[in-house]
Amino acid sequence: MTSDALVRDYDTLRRDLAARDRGLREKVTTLEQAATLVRDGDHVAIGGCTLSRTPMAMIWQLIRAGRRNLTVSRSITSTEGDLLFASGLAHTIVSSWFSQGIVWGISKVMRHHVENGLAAFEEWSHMAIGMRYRAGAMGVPFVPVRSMIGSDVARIRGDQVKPIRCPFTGEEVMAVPALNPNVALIHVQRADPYGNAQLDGLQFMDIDIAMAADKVILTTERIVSNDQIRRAPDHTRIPFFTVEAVVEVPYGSVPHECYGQYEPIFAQLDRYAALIAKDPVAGARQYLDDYVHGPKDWSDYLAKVGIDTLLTASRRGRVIFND
Amino acid sequence: MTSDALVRDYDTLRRDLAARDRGLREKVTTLEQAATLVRDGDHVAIGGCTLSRTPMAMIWQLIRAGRRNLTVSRSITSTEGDLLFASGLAHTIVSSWFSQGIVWGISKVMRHHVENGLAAFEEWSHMAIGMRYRAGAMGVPFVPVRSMIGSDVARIRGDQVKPIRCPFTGEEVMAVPALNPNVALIHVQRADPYGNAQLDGLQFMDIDIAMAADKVILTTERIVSNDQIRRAPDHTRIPFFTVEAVVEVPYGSVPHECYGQYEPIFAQLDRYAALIAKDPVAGARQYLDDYVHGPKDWSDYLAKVGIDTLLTASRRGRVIFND
Amino acid sequence: MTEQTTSSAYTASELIAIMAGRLLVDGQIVFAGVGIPLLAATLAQRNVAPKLTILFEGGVIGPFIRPGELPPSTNEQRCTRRANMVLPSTDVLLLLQRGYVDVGFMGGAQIDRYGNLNSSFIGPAEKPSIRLPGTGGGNDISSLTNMIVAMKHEKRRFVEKVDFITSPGWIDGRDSRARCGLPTGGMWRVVTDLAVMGFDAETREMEVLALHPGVSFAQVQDNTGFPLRRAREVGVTAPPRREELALIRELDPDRLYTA
Amino acid sequence: MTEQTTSSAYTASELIAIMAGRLLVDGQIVFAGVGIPLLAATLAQRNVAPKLTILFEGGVIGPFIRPGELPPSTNEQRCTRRANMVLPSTDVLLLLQRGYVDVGFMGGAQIDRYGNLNSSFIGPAEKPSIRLPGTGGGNDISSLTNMIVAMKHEKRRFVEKVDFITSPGWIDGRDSRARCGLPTGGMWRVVTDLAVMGFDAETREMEVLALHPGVSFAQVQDNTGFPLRRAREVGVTAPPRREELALIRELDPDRLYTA
Repeated sequence: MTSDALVRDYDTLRRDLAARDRGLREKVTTLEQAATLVRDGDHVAIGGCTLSRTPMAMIWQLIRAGRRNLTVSRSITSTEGDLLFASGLAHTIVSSWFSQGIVWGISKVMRHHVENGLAAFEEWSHMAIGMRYRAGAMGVPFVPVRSMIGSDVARIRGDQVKPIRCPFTGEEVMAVPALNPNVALIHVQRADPYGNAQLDGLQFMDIDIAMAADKVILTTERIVSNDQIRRAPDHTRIPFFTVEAVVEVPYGSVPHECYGQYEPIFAQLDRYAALIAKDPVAGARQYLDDYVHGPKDWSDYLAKVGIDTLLTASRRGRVIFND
Repeated sequence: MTSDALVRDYDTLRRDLAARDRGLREKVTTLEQAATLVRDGDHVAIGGCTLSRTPMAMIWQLIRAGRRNLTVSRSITSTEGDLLFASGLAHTIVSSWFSQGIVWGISKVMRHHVENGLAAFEEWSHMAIGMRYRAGAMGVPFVPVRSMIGSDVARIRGDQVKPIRCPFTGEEVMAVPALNPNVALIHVQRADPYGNAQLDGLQFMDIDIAMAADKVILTTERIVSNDQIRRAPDHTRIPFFTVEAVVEVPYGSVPHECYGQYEPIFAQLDRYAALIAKDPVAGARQYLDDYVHGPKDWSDYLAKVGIDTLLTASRRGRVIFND
Repeated sequence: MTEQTTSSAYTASELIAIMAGRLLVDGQIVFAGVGIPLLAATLAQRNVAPKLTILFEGGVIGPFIRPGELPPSTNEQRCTRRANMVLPSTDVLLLLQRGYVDVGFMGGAQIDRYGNLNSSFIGPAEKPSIRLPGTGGGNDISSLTNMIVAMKHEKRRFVEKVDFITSPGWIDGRDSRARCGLPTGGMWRVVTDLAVMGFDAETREMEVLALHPGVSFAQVQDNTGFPLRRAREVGVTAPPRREELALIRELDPDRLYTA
Repeated sequence: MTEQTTSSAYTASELIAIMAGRLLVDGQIVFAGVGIPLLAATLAQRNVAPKLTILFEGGVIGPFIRPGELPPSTNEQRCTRRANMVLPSTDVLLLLQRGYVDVGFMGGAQIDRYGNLNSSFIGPAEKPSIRLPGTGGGNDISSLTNMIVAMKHEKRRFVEKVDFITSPGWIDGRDSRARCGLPTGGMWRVVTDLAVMGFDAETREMEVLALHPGVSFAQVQDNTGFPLRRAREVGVTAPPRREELALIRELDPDRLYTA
């Protein structure tokens, strides 16, 4: 992908995909190895939304690995966006909304970076981002939508959205450009060693992201056998041939939630909010030191979050299945 | 819908939808009552595909009720298409493929009607039909595709498909027009009294059809409680507010299959093929007399098909869950 | 008749939630944000509108939120409790475009005379003094359906012209919204702690429809950064009833959204 | 080396299935029709290409069809046996457009010199002498990926110009396919009971690449309605092996597709 082209041309898109090994093969690996699949400067799409199924362990590993200059896109961006900016991992975040969450107020880290021109928050409407991924997933260069019309959200996008006339009705609608990320990071409840993934509950834009991307790095709460997948193929949501790496990471979304597994770790989110409330730069740096660079591995990070905290979040996560 | 407009204009589409009662209300009714929701001249979309999850009981009831002049669309059309033509129910079938099935050869009934100009088989590519429903489901007047280009399949559609230039890449792709049927007939394994429907296995285009249509008539193998639906909302595929009638019809796809419930009734399909092989007109008329007009109700029809036959088909249908 | 309350008995947020909830009609499909909109919609659902359906941006149709377990956003599992359906977030937004949604219901940071909302930038977009969190689904919702906005009534929030149109209202008034290419929807009601406002059918300027108990028109105008119109008959809303307050407090016992 | 067979030991359909199956490569994603294409792909999968994935138009990724339970079309539950994923049929077709598919593999009713297929009309479309069943996914598949077609070699099927282009091959030859707006895919191989054919890289005319055992070029030409090209070196295919035939017969014991 030429990083300055808004829409990859179809010949290149097809050639890039034809070069991928789509054979049925095992892809189980480690966070460290999976991180090598992301190159500096890539466009990385992040699955989940806000505090849900964020592929936090993979983001955490990419920060540790020192990747730089990523463009990151996500439907809605929460604390992981702060860490992406504060660590220097991403210089641009493409999203419809960016803050820790409504109960914690506006992200001071986002504000610091954007208001001082240190990084960019490129705003699209939620549906427009979804339709950009969907166009990318479908292999068409654009799709028509009926939002982002008449607003400044469209105006500041300049030539990135364009009116288009329907050849049947003559009416004008808005064309949004396809988005084909270089890498998609997606966290799921279950996947097999080939990368066939099942999602419980909220899917967000993950399926479109997987189909649109050049490769998917899948983290999963649990690796199950391919036999289990084949027993209920109508529950598979992401097909193996989109996936390049499968990493088993229990609690891989902490401190965010994973549907049916654990709720957000509110204590940890409050602690983070308190840290950056005083000073977004020093606070974020301290959080990175303590929770990203400090731990010797993901389990060590989880230990710092606290086993009691995790068990409480798990109990809360599972109640969704109690009714 | 003005029946001669290829794409309904957006104001009308929105007004038609705004007028629908989308409140959470019970909609359980009979085949007879549900049939009154279809008016002569309507565009009726049929869910399922080929020999799968065909809403046969509802089609059967519409023939008995003497509806006329329907335009019918379906991804792939099998024996139900023969009956639609032979009964005079439909004058046009919009589909990508139309015959009983590859093992029975070309449909003599379809040939008789089309070659003699008695009815029309309007051919689109399979994906184009799917994307027409999808555009209708999304509320946009067209979507771009990369097939039906350079072929006579596009040429004979005349102004119904049109090239469109991507405003970002400058390349030309094909625009296919939205399709918003007046009625969708869909058969499912389970639905609640409000019309929340779960589908097992192959979905075909049913979700897009449901979202695109003015109303859905749902037939279901089984009505379950709303409580059951709410226990696994991520298994719901069709939301209640698209649905206008829910009819419980066990074996509602016979002689076609219903995933996980029963396989096609091959003996019945062979019998039909033998009947029309001799004379498409007389054979189809006899089949309609014997199996559609003759039985006093759907159970009586099933009795004519034969209980042993149904049990065998059910045993075969359930083996999909045995592995 | 049920017992009424005096204004000292509730917070501004509780008042807004209750007054906004009363605008919903049974059988409607309501695309709701978390916070006040969710509380208001749930209140309506439990009190007078059992056939009302709530949609969440995260991809949820028809949930029943459990009291005391309010979701932190529209995108966590608490949003799906006892829902009828969960679907991809792009597809729940497309329901707006297809026309399945009666009302969009959200909070607002800044609104102008024509009901345009800003949740993106304070100051110029190129060099903002405050970068706000952005549109989320707000732009989609307000482009495609009829809107109710619930917000605090403050002069800095009710401005002559928003710095940035994140979610389009009536744009520049009259038929400018339709001329922009938005033939459907539009700002319908603004509910604050002082009053309920609508928009003149012709000019599309904001107008006061009803004042909350004990509030004067002058008081509303004083807290508004542009001249407000008055409806031909300005009503007075009925004060919150005890059972409305009780339900709000049952739903939000920790006062996460109603402090 | 495994035992070979003589031509009296197999049917034309079995020969076509075996020869076509040999063209598939391990790891490929193959969009297959039922009948010969499915048999051929399954044969390849079991013999030499365990990482090969079959897609069906009905919305199926990676099934393993059970011997003796061949599906009647690509749209019944037998198609989903032991599959990795089931998805809406529109979405499985979109995989072609995105580029995930290596090979499309189907039968053909009528083919011409440039590999265009007709499965719609014999005679003029306005007043056909035979209305055929139509494209199904054929148009989509042949527009968007590299094609293998398996069919009986008969003069009435191999025509100078098809009555109707249902599934585009190389259109009028040379770069006409790309100029039409189809930058990818194209007809790659035609496998019959007489030979394996490809298309000249420049003119895109059909050319014989290999003859089946005991078949002469003249015999192929005699059964073809246009002048065939010969590849620089025309090979001879290895005869079906006993285990290939055994597997075909295990898969289709009732000779539904291989009579």
